[in-house]
Amino acid sequence: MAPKFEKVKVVEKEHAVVDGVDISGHWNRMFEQRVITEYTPELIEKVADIPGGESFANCYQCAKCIAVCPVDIVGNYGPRKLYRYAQTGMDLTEAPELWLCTTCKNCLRVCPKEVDMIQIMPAVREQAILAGKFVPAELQQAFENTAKSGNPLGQPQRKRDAWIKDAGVEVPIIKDLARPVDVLWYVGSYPSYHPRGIDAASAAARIFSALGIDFAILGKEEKDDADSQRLAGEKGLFEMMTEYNIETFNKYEWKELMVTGPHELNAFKNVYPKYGFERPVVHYTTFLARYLDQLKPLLKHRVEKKITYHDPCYLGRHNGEYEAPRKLLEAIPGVELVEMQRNRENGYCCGGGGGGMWMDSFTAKHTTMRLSEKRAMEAASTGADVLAVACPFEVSRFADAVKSTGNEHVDVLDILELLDKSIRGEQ
Amino acid sequence: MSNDILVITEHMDGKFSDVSFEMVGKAKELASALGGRAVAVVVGGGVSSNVFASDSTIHIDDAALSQFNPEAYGKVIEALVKEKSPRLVMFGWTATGMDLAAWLSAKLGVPCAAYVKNIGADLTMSCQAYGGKMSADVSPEGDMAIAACLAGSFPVEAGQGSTAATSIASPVALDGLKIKFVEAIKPAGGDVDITAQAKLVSIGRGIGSKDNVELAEELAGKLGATVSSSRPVVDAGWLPRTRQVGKSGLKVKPKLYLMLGISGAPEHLEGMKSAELIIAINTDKKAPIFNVAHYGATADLFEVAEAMLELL
Amino acid sequence: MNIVVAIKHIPSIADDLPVKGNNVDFDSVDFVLNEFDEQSIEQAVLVKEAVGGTVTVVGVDMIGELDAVLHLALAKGADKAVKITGDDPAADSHQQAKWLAEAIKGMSADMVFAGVQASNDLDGQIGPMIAAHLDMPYIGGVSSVEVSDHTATVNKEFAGGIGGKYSVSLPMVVGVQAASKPPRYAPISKVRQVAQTATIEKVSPSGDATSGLAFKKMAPPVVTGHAEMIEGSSKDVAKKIVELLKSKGLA
Amino acid sequence: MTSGKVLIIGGGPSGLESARCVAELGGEAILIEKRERLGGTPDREGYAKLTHHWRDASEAMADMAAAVTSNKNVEVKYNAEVKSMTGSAGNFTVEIEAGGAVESINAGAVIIATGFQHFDPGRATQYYNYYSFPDVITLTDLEKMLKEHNVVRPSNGETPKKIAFIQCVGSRDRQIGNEYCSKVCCGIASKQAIELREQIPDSKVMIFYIDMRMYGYWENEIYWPAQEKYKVNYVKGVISEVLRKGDKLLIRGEDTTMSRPMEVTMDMVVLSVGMEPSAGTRAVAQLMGVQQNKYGFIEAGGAGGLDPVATSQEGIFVAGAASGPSDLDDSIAQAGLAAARAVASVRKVMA
Repeated sequence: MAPKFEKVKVVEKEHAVVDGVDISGHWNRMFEQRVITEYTPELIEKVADIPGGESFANCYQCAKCIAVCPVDIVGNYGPRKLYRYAQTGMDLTEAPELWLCTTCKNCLRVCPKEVDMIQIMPAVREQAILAGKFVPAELQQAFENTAKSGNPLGQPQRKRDAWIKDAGVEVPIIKDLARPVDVLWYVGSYPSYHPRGIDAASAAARIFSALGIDFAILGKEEKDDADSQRLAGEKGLFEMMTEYNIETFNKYEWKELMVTGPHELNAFKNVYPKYGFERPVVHYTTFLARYLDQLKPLLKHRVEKKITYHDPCYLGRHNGEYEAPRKLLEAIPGVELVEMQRNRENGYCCGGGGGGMWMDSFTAKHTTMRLSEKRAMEAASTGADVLAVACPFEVSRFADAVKSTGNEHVDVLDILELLDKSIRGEQ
Repeated sequence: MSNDILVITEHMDGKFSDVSFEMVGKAKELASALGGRAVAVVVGGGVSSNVFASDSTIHIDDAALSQFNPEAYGKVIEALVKEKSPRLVMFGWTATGMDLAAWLSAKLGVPCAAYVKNIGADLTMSCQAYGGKMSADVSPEGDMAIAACLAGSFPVEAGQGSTAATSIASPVALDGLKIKFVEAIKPAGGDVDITAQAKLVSIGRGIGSKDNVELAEELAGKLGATVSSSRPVVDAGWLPRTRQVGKSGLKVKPKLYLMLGISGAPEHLEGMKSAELIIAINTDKKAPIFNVAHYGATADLFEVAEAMLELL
Repeated sequence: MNIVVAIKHIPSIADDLPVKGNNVDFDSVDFVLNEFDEQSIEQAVLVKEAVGGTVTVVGVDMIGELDAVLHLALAKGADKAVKITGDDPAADSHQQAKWLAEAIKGMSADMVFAGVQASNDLDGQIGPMIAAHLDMPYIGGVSSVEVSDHTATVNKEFAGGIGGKYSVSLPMVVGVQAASKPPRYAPISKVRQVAQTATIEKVSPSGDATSGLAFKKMAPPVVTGHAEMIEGSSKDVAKKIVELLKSKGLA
Repeated sequence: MTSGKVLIIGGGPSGLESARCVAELGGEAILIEKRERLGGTPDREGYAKLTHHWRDASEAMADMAAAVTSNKNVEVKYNAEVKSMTGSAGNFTVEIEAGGAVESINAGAVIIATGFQHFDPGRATQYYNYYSFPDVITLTDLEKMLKEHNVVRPSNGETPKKIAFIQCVGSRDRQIGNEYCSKVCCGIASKQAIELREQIPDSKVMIFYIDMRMYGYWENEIYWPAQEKYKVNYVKGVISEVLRKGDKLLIRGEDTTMSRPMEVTMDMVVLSVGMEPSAGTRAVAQLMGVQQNKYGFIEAGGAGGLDPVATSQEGIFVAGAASGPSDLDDSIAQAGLAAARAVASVRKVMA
C-alpha cells in the first residue's frame, strides 16, 4: 500500500490559534496565506499627503529598489514593498517598517520613478513622532541625549574636547586662539567621545599638524550636527542644533569648514544652506587628497596590508566622493587596495545612517543580521587584513561586526589611523 | 492665645520617629523662654504615648486615626490648634508633616516656615532653602506660627521622657472622609537591602544616563559594594526604588558611602549623613555635600571612577 | 476627567544664587520648571491617557518666560495652558497658591496635580495650600495614581521605602513625588510645533495671600564642617581615594 | 473603364481621415457610411474623452466629419452598405445600397475602414457575471456614464465608492480564441480611472492587471498621471471571478506581488473588454475577397511584411481597427498612409 501523504491542514483564519498557542500576526503565513480582504489606497495617500512624502505614491512596482536595498538583503523590506504593504493595510506611521530605512539612498539611485525615501522617511517619521506614535526607545534616548547633552551619546558637553590632551600634538581651540584660521575642524560627536572615534580624531590632529595646516576646533562649544536625528524624524531637534551651530560657526573667522564625518558634511553642505549658512564645507578625505604631494613624503613607514575600503553612504552616494579616500589609501606605501563586490555607487550600507546608529536592538528584531555584519563578511571575503572606513559611525559598528561574524582578523581602521600609522610607524 | 508650643509627633508601626523627640526637646527649650508649655500631640491609636519629655502630652486616641490620613489628621489638628491657640505649631518636614503644615497654614492664615533647621527664642527660624544652597532667617508675623522642621536638626535625647499622656476623643467627627486608607505597602523584596550593606557607591543625577550606571556597578563590584542612589536616578528609572537613599527612600549607615555626582540636597542628606566614611565626587565645588562629606574632590566622576577601576 | 496641573517656575539652583537685600536677587537668576512638576505633568498625562479627559497646565508667570515651559507641557500631552500674569518674581508660595486656587476654581477640576515640593518652598508647598483654598483633600508624596469611577487610588511614600495606599473620592489635590513612569521626552519638533500653534490663556492674578514671614537674612549656609578636599587631576583623586580605602580596610 | 476615385468604406475616424487625405492629395473620394451620421464608434458609443489632450469625443469627431463634408472632392453616402464588388485595381465596380436604393460606383481603389466592435463579456470564460449583476459593467458602459457625469451603480443608483477594473477581458485568451492584445484597454481603463477620480474624488479606484501595456502618450499622459496625480491603484494579478456579497460585489483573485489570495468587496466592477472585428469588417472582407486573419481582422502587412495598409488584393487598402486592435493615433496614421497609397494606386492606373 502506498504511503498516505497528508498535507498540513491550513489554518483558514487571520486570528490563528494552534495547539492553544495564539499565532496570529503577520508571521503566521507559514500556516496559510492570509486573504487580502481590503485594499487601502488611503494609507498610501496618507503618506503622500505629508509634505516630503509625495513621491511614495509614485511607485509602479518595478522592484529595482529591492535588490539594492541593504535592509532587504538581511530581511524583507524595501520601498516597493512598503508601497504594497500600505496598499494592503499597513499604516506606515505606526509600522515597525518606518524605522528600518537607513536613508542610504541606494533605492533612489535606481528608482525610475524617483520615489525618494530620503524625503519620505524623515517626513513620515516626524509625523509619527508628533502624533506620539511608537518610536524605538533607543532612538528616543539618542534624541533626548542630543537635546540635553548636545550629543547622542549623552556625554557631558564640558568633556567634548577632553580627547585633545592625549592627541600628542597641540589642538588649538578657536576661542582661545583668538585669531582667524584657515580651517575650522568640526570634530563631531563620535570622534570626540567614543574611544575608537577618539583614536581617529587624535590621528587627524597629528596629520594636520604634520602638514602644517592652520586649523582649530570649537572645543566645548561644538555640538552635534543632528543630521541623522533629522533623518530619524526629529526635525525640531535638528533645527535647534542648527541654530546653535550656525551661530557658533559665525562667531569666528575661518576660510573652510572641515568635517570628520560624512553626516556632518551632508548637514553643513546640503541642509544648512536652507537655514542661511552657505560656507565652504569639506570632508577630511577630500581635504587631505588636495595635500597628496605634501602628504606622500610624510608617509615614510610601509603598511604592508591588504585593505578594502567601505564607501560611507553619506560620503559616496549622497555627496559623490568616491576617489579621494582611495587616493589617500593608495598613497600609503605597502598598501594593496582591493574592492568589495559592492562598492562606490553601489556600496553596501553599514546600517548607521538615518538614525540606524541608535536602533540596533530594534532593527535586530526585524532583520536576520545587522547590516554591518553583512558588510563585514563581504569585507572579509576579499581577503583583506584591514577594513578601512571614513565615517565615525563605522569604526565601532564594524569593530563589533567583525567580531560577531568571526572575522576578528580583519582590523577596522579609519583612513586617518592608517595615514597616521604610515607617518609615525607602528606605535 | 497662649505661649504654648504644640508638637505634632509622628509614629509608624507603634514607634515614634526621631524627629518627634527632636521637636519636643526644642519645644521645651522655646516654651521655657516664652513662658508657655511644650505640648506633645499624638494623633492616632495603637501607640504608647507616654514617651516624651513634654510638659504635657495630648493623645487623640481614635481607631479612625490609627493609620495616617492627611484629611483626618488635618481636621483633628486644625480643631486642636483652634482650641489651644498656641504660639507655635511644630511639624516634621517629613512625608506626613509635609501634607499638613502648609495646608494648616493656608487654612488658618497662619505663617509657616519650612525646612526649619533652627528656631530662636524670638521664633526667628533658620531654614534651608534652594536645595541647601541657601540659608534663610525668617520671622513669622502675628500671634501664631507653624514650623516644619528638618529631621536631624535638634538632639533626640532632650525630647525623650515619660510624661503621662491625656487621652481625648477626636474633637471632630471623623465620618464622611473623602480619603480612605487602604493598606500599607512594604518595600518590594527581591532586591538587595541597601540598609544592610557595609559599603555603598551612591550615584546622583550627575551619572547622566542609564548606560553610565554600569560604570558605578563595575566600581561597586570591585569594591565589594552595592550601588545606591539619590532620588532623581530612581525617578528616571535608572535604578529600582529599593536603591534610593534619603527622606523618601531608605536611611543608611554604611561604613563607606562613596558618592558620585550627588550634590547633597537636604532630602538626601537625611538618609546618609551618619555613614562612617563619606567621600563625595562632584564637579560643583559649592555642592552642599562637601559640608557633610569627610573627603571630597571637585572632579569628573567618570574619570575618577575609571581611574579607580584601573587601580583596584 | 478635568485634570489640572499647577506648576511652579522657580529660580535655577544650577548656578550660585545672587542675594539682594534679605532675599534672592530674582532679577539676576534663571528660572526653570520645578523638577517635581515634570513628574507631576507626566503623572497627569498618564492619568489622562488611562481614563480620558483633558489636562490643563496652569502656572504663575514669574518673569515673563513661562510660555516655553507651558509649550513643553503641551508637547508632552497637556491639552490647555493657562498663565497667571503676575510677573512678580518674588511671589511666595502662599501668594502663588492663592492665585492658582482662584484660577483653578472655574475649571471644575476633578484632580489637581502639583509637584510635592519645590526648592523655594520656604513658606510651604503650593499643593496643600491649593487644597485648603479649594477645600479638597490633599495627599502628597505620591508615586502612582490610578483612577476609576471618580475615585483615585494613590500610593504615598513614607520614609524607609514604606508606603500607603489610599483611595480618595474626587475631587482632590495630589502632591506628586514621582510619576509612575519616568517623564517622557517631548520631541523638539513637537515643542516647536506647539510653540507656533498653541494659544496660552492669560489670567489676571486674583486674591491676596502672604506667607507672613519677614525675611531677615538670606545667605549661603554657614559651613560648620567641610570635607577634606582631595586636589589634583582625576587620576590623582582616584589614587588618593583608593589609598584611603585600602588604609581603612575598605578596599 | 478606369476610375480615379477612391472608395472609402466606413465613416469612423479612419475613414474620415482617409477621405480627408485623399482630397488633400487632390484625389476624389466617395465615403460610404452605414449609419445616418459620421463619427464611427466614438460617436456611436458616446465616448467621453479622446486622447490626446483629453478632447471631447463628439467635438473631435464633429471636426473630423466637417473636414470631410465641407470638402467638394468628397462625396458622402449615408445609410449605405456594400452589396457586391467586381473588377480589379484601377477599375472596381462596387454596388451599394444607400437609403434603400441600389447604385453602382466605379472606383480605382478601395480603403476599408470598417473598424471593430467591443468584445461581448457574456462570452468570457471567467465568471464575471456581466449579464447577471447590474453593477458589473464594461468600459463602454462606464464611458457613457462618464460622459453624462452620472456615474452610479446600475443596481441602486448610488454613487460607487470602490470601483475595480478587470483587464484583458476577451483579450489574450486562447480559450476564447482571442490570443491578441487589444492594445487600448490598459490605456482606456486608466483614462476612465482618472475621470472617475475626478468625478468621484472620494472613490477608491483599482485596476487589476496581468501586465500594463501602455506606450507612447498612454504612458506619459495617462499611466503616470493616473498613478501619481490621481492616485489610481494598480494591482498585479487579474481577477478570476466576481461574486455577489450582499448588495456588493466580491472580487476574487490573487495579488501576485504579495503572493496572497484576495477577496475584496467592490461597489462596481468594470470589465476592460477588448476589440474584435466588427460585423462590417467581416462582411466587407468576404465580399471583397480580401484575406482575413484567424480572428477575422483583415490581414495587412503585404508580402514584405512592412506594408501595413496593404491587403491581399491589389488596389484594396485597409486602415484602422479593421486590420486589428488599434488606438486612435495609430488608426489615423494608418488612414493617412492608406489614402496616400490609394491615390498613388489610381494615379498609376490613370497615367
